[in-house]
Amino acid sequence: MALSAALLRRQPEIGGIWPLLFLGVGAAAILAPAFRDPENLANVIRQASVLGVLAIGQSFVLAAGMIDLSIGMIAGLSVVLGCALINGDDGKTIPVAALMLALGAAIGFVNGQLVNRLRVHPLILTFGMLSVLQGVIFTYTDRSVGRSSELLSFLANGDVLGVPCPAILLVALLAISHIALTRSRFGLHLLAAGGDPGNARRAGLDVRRIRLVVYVISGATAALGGILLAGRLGTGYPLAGQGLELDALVAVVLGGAALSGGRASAPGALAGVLLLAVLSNALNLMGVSAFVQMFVKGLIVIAAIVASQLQRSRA
Amino acid sequence: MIETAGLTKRYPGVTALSDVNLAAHAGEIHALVGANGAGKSTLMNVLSGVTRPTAGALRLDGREVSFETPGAAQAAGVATVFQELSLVPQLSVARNLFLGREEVGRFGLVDVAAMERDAAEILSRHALDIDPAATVASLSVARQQMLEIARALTQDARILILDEPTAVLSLTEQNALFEIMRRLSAEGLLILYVSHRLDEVLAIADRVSVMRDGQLVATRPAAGLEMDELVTLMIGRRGAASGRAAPSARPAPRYEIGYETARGREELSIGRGEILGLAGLVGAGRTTFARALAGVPTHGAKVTVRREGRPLRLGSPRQAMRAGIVYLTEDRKRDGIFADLDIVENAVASSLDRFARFGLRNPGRERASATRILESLKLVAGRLDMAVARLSGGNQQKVVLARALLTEPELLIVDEPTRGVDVGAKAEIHDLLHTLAARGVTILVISSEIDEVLALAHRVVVMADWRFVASAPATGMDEASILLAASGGSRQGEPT
Amino acid sequence: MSLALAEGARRHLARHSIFLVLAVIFIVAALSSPAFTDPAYLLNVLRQAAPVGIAAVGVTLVMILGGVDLSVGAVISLTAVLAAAVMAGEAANLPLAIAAASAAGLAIGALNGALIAFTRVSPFILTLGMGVAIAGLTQMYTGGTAKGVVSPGYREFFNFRLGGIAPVLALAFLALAAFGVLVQKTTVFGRRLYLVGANPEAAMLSGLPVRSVTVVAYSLAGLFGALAGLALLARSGVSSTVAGQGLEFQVLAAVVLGGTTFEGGRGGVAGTVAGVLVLSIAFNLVNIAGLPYHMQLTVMGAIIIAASALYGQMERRSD
Amino acid sequence: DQAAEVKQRELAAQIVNGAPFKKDGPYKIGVSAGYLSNSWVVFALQHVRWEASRHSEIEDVLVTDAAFNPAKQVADIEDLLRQDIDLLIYWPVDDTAVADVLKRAVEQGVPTVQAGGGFTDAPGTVTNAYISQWNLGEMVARRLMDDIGGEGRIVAMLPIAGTTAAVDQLDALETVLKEYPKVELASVEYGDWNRAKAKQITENLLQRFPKIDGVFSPAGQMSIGMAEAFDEAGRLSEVTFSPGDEYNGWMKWVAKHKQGGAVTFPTRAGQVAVELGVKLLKGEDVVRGEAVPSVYIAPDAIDDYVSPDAPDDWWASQLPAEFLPEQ
Ligand SMILES: Nc1ncnc2c1ncn2[C@@H]1O[C@H](COP(=O)(O)OP(=O)(O)OP(=O)(O)O)[C@@H](O)[C@H]1O
Ligand SMILES: Nc1ncnc2c1ncn2[C@@H]1O[C@H](COP(=O)(O)OP(=O)(O)OP(=O)(O)O)[C@@H](O)[C@H]1O
Ligand SMILES: [Mg+2]
Ligand SMILES: [Mg+2]
Repeated sequence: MALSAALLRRQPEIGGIWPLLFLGVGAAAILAPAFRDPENLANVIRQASVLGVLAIGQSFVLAAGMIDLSIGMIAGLSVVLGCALINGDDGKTIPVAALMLALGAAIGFVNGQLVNRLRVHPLILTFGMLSVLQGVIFTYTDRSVGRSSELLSFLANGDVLGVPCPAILLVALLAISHIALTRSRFGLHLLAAGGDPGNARRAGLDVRRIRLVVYVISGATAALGGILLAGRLGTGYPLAGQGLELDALVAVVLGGAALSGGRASAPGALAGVLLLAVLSNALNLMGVSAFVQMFVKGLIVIAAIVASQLQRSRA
Repeated sequence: MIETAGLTKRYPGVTALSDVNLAAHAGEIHALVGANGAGKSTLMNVLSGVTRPTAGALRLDGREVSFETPGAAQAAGVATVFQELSLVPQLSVARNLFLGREEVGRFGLVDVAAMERDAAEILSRHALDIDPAATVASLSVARQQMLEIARALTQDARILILDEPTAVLSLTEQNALFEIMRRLSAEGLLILYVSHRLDEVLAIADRVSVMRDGQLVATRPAAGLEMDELVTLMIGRRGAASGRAAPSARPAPRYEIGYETARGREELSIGRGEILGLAGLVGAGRTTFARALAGVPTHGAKVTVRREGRPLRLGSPRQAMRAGIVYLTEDRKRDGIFADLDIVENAVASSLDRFARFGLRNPGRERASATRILESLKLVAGRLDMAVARLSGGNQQKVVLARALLTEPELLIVDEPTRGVDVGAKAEIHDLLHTLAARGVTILVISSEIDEVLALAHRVVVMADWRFVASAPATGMDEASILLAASGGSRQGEPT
Repeated sequence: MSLALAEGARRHLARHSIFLVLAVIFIVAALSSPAFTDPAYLLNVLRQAAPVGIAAVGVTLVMILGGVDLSVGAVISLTAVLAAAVMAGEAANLPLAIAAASAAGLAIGALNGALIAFTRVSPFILTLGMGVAIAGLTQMYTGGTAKGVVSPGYREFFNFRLGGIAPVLALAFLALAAFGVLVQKTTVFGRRLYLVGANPEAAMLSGLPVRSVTVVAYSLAGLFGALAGLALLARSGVSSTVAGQGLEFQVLAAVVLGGTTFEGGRGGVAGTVAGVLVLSIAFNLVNIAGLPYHMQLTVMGAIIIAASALYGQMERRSD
Repeated sequence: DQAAEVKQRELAAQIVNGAPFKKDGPYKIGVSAGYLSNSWVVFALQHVRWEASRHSEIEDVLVTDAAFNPAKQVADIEDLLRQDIDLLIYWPVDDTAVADVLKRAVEQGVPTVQAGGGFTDAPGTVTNAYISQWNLGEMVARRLMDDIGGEGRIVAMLPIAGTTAAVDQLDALETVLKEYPKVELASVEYGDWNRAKAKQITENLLQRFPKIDGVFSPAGQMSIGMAEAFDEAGRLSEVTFSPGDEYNGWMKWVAKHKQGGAVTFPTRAGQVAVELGVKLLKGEDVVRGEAVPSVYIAPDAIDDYVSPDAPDDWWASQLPAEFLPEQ
C-alpha cells in the first residue's frame, strides 16, 4: 500500500492502473471468498509471473517508442529449446538457462539491427520475426519435447518461507527495471529517444544504440519469461508462447505506457499484468462461464484504457 | 577558427548549399542572413552534425573534422539551438537541460535532486522563471526556446550556433539574450547567429555573412553596413519597406467579445475592416485567447462573441470557421501544415466542401482556386504537387494563409504571422493583410515584434496576465508605452 | 528540371513500390509453377484472398486516418455466424441476414470510432480489447457451436464462375476494392482521411470535422469487416465460431505492405489490394512449392520483412 | 505403432483402487477444457452435464476454458482446486504440459479423469475415458487403403501442428503405409481444424499434383473444405476421401455423395468420464483407461446419423433435447 501510494505521488501520470487494480482486488475479495486465501494469492502471482517478466521487458521497448511482437515466440523458443536441452537434468539447468538468455538477447539484437538498418516499421518487422520464429520452432519440433528440471519447477512453482519464488524474481526484476527506467542515464535517454527521436538525436544521443539495447533487453526478458514458463509447463510445448506478446502489450499500456513512446512504467506494467491475472482468477473462482469471461476481459480492457485516457486528458 | 571549404549539400531537386566557404573566428558574433530557403539552417545543420554534406570539408582550428552525429559535434565543442525546437516534450525541464550529460550520483544513478537544484540555479541565472520539475510540454513556445538556449549555454561550448533564436521571443527576453551573447563572445566564444531581424543583426553582430540560393554571397563587418545594402545582398534587388497602416477613423464595433478566465471577465470589440494588434510579453495569454476565440476547446478560457449583437456559436474550429472566424497558428510545424501532403492539398484543406457536390470532390476547381490564390500570394515553389514540408518557412506560411483565405473569412486571426519569414515575404504578408482589411475583413494580429504590431495595426491592445491591460490607436503608441503596459499590467488608454 | 522530373518519378515509384514487389513475386511464381499463368487459377487466388482483402480495404481507411482496427478478425467471425443463423437455411431470409450482419459490423465499427474520436484512446489497444469482447460475445451467442445453416443458393451464387473462369466472389472483392478507391480518391471524406491522418491537430484547427470523419472511417471498417464475414461464409460455409481469428494480422500485414503507414496520412486502397495479393501469392507459392508447413511460416515472415524493407529503402532514396 | 498400441491396451486394463478417493457427496466437479471454441468439445461438455444431472449427489459442475494456452490451463486447474472440487475432468491442450499440476491435484486427493483424448499413464491422470487418436487414425487409414485399392498418391490433412491429435494421426497413417509400398504420401498439411484454410491448402495441392487418388482426413470439418476444393476444380471424381468423423457438415456431404463415411470420434467420451469419476468418488475400482470406441459408419448407413436440418457445426449424439446446444 505504502509503496504504491509513494508511486502515485511520484508519478501522477501512471495513476490510472492502481485504483483499477485495487478495485479489481477488492471486488474479487468480496465476490469470490476463495480469492482471499493466501495460497490462492500465491497462485495468482505464479500465474502472472511469466507475463509479468515479458511485460516488464516490453515497457523498455515502448518507452523507446518501439514495439516488439516477437517476444511470445522468443519465450516459446526458449521453452522448447530449454526443455529439450535440460531434459530433466538439474545440473544442466543453469547453463542452459544462461544459453537461452543469450539466445533471446541475440534475437533481440537482430531485431534491433534490422529496425535500425531496414527502415521497416518495428511492428511489421517484429511481426515478421514472430512468423519466422514460429517456423523455426515448428521446424525443430511439432510436438512437446524434453522436460524441465526440479530446479526450474521450483523456480516457477515453489516458495521460500511462504513467498512464491516467482514473486521474488518479479520483485527483483521490477526493482532493477524501475530504477533503470527512472533513475539511470540509460532510462532517461530511452524516454527521450521514445518521446522525440529526432530531438534526442540532435541533443547528442545515439538513438540507434538505444534502440538496439532495448531490443536486446526485450529479447533477454522474453527468454527469461520462457524459462519460467518451462518451469510451469514442465515440457517444451511448441506453441507455449503464442499470444503472450499481445497480452504483454495490453498490460503495459494499461499500466500507463504510451504506444507512441516516451512514457512507460515497469510497476504500471506489472500492475496491468496483475489486473489481468486477478480478473481471470476471480472469474474462474466465481464460476463465470468461459465465454462470459472472455467478453468481460475485453470489456475491462476497453474500460480501463478509456478511463485512463479520460483521466490523462483531464490532467 | 571554424572554416568550411567548398561545402555543398544537395537534396533531390534542390541544392541547399553550393560551394560555401565560410570562415569565422573565436570571440566574434557572426551573423548569417538570407531569404527563406537560402540555406542558412542547412549550413548550421552541417556544422552541428545533423546533416552530412554532399561535398566539401569542415575545418576546426585548421584541422579537418567530420561530424557523423550531433553527439560528435557536441563533443568537439559545438552547441546548437536549432530553428525547430528540439526538446523532448515528455521529459522535465531539468532532464532536458542535462539530456546526454546527466549528473550521476551513487551507484551510477542519475541524481535527480542535484539536477533539479542545478537546473534551478541555471534558470535563475538567466532570469528564467521555470519550474525545473515541470514537463516541457507544459511550457509555452517562448519558454521552450529560452530553455533551449539555456541548455546550449550549459554545454561549455567553444562554438554556439543560434538558428533564429529570437523568432518567438519578446523584447525583454531578446535583450536578455543579447546581453548573454555579448558576454560570451567577450569570453572568447564564437557565436554563429541566424536571424531575419536585420536591425537586430546589425546591432549585435560583428560580421555578417549573406546567403542567397545556397551560396555565400558576401561577408562584411556589421559596422557601417546599411540596412538597404544588406537587403539588396540578400534578395538581389532593393527591398520595399512596408508602410505603416493608414490611420483611419475607428469603425463601429462589429464583434463584441467577452473573455472569461480565472482572472475575471474582459471585453474587447473590433470593427469591420479593422486590424487589431495584440501585443504582450511571452506568456501573456494571447495565443490562448486567440485559440479560444477560434473555437478551440480550451481549459480555463471561455469566449463569447456577438456579431452585430447576435451571439455566435463557437464550439469548435469548424463552427467558428462557419461563422467566418479563422485562426492561423503560431506553430506551423505542429498544427499548421500537413507536412507530407502537397501544396494544393494543404491549401484547400479547409474548403473542400465549397468545391464539392454531393460529397464528391472537384479536383479541377480545387487546383484552380488554390493556384490563383497562391499566385496572388507570390508563392515560390518548384511544383504544386510538392510536399509542403520542403518549402521554406515563408512559403509554408503563405500556403497556410492561402488555406485560411480560401474559406473567405470575416475575422482572421493571425498569430505570429511572419515568424521565421524573410524580409521580402514579410513585406508581402503585411501588404496582403492591409489589402484584406481594406476589403472589409476584420483582422486580429498577434506578434511578439512590437514593430510589426505597430506597422500593421490600426489599434493596439496589450495583454498581460491573461487580461487586456491597454488599448489605443497604433499611432498613439510606441514601443516604450507598449512595453510599459505589458510589464506593468496597469490599465490605461481608451476602453477596449 | 530534369532533376525535378527524375525526383518525381522516384517518389512515384517509392509510393508504389508494392506494385513492383507484386510484379516480382508474380514473375517468380509464374516461373516456378505454370499454375500462376492460368487465369482461372489466378482468379481463384483472388477469391481465396477475398475475405482478408475486403476487410483490408476497410482497415486501410482507418489506417490512413492514423488509426488501426484489430477487432476486424472478431467481427468477421461474429458476422459470419450471425448471417448463417439468420439465414436458417431459407433463401427468403437472405436479405435480412445480409442486413443483420452489415448492421452488426457497422455498429461495432461505430462504437470503436466513437470511443476513439471522443476519448482519444490508443486505437491499437482499444480495438484489441474490442476484438476480445466481440469474440466472447460470439461464443456467448453461439454457445461454442456455429449456429445456422447457409441459405441454398448463397454460396452457389458467389462461387459461380462467370464465363467459366471468374468467380463472382473474386469480382465482388474487386468491386469493393474499386469502391474503396473511389471513396478515397473522389470524396471529400476520403481527402479528409488523409488530412486528419497527416496532422490531426492541424486538421482540427483547419475546421475539419475530425470526430465525424473518425467515426465514419471506423464504421466503414466495421462494415467491410462484416462484408468480409459474408465473403468467408460464401467461400467456406459456417463451420466454426472462430473462423476469423487471427485474420486481423494478415489484414494488417497486407495494409502495411501496401504502403499505408501506422503514422497515417499516406497509402491507399490500391496498394492494399496489391499487398493482399503479394501475401496470397506468397502463401500459395510456398504451398505449391511443397515446402513443409513450418517453412511456410518462416518464408512468409521473411517476405513481410523484405517487402517492407524494400519499401523503406525506396522511400529513403526519394527524400 | 502396433507394439505401443498393444502395450497401451494392457496399461489401460489395469485396475485403479478407488478407496483412497472415497468421499461422501454432494460432489463438485471441475472441468478444465483445453479449449471450448470448438463444437466437438461443446458436445462432449454437454455429455458431462447430462451425465452429471443423472447423479443427484453431484451438485455443481464448474467449467474453465484455456483457449489453447497450456499455461492458462495450468492456472485454470489451480483455480479449480482452490474451489474444493471433488473431481477433475479435463481435456488437455498438451498432455505433458498439465502433467505436473495434475499430479498436485491427485496429491490433494482429487481424482483426475482425462476425457476424450488419447490414453495417458502419467501419474497425474487417475483414469481415462479415452479415444485413441492413433486407433482412429489407423481405422481411417485402413479404410482409405481399401477404398483406393492399396495404391496411388494420397495427401494428408491434419489439425494444428504439434497437437496430440496431429501427432498420433500422422503416426498411425505412417504405420499403416508401411504395409502399402505402392501408396505415396505426397504431402502432409496442417489445416488447423479450419475449413477455409483446408480449402485453400487443397486448392494449391490441386495445382501441385495433376492427380490425387486419395485424401486422408480424419476431421470431417476439414474434409468438407477439401471436398469443395476438389469439386470446384472439377476433380471430385478422381479422388477417394477417407472417412471423416461424425461432424454433421461432413455427414451431409457423405449422405449426398455416398462416399467416405465416418469413423466416429464420440462426443460421448464426456459422459464416460463422469461415470468413471463418480465410481472413484464412491470408492469403487475402475480401469486405468476405458476406451470410448470409434465405430465406422458406412456411407449407406449415414442417414441414421446425419441431421439434415441442423447446422454443419453439429455432432451426431444421443443427447436428450434439453442438453443439446442451442441451434
Ligand atoms: N531534408 C530536406 N530535404 C529536401 N530539401 C531540403 C531539406 N532541408 C532543406 N531543404 C531545402 O534546402 C533549401 C535550404 O533550406 P534551409 O532550411 O537551409 O533554408 P533557410 O535559409 O534556413 O530558410 P529559413 O529562413 O526559411 O529558415 C530549401 O530550398 C529547402 O527546401
Ligand atoms: N485563460 C487562461 N487560463 C489558463 N491558463 C492560461 C490562460 N491564458 C494563458 N494561460 C497559460 O499561460 C501560458 C502562456 O499563454 P500563451 O501561450 O497563450 O501566451 P502568449 O502570449 O501567446 O505567449 P507566447 O509568446 O509564449 O506565445 C500558457 O501555457 C497557458 O497555459
Ligand atoms: Mg532556417
Ligand atoms: Mg503565442
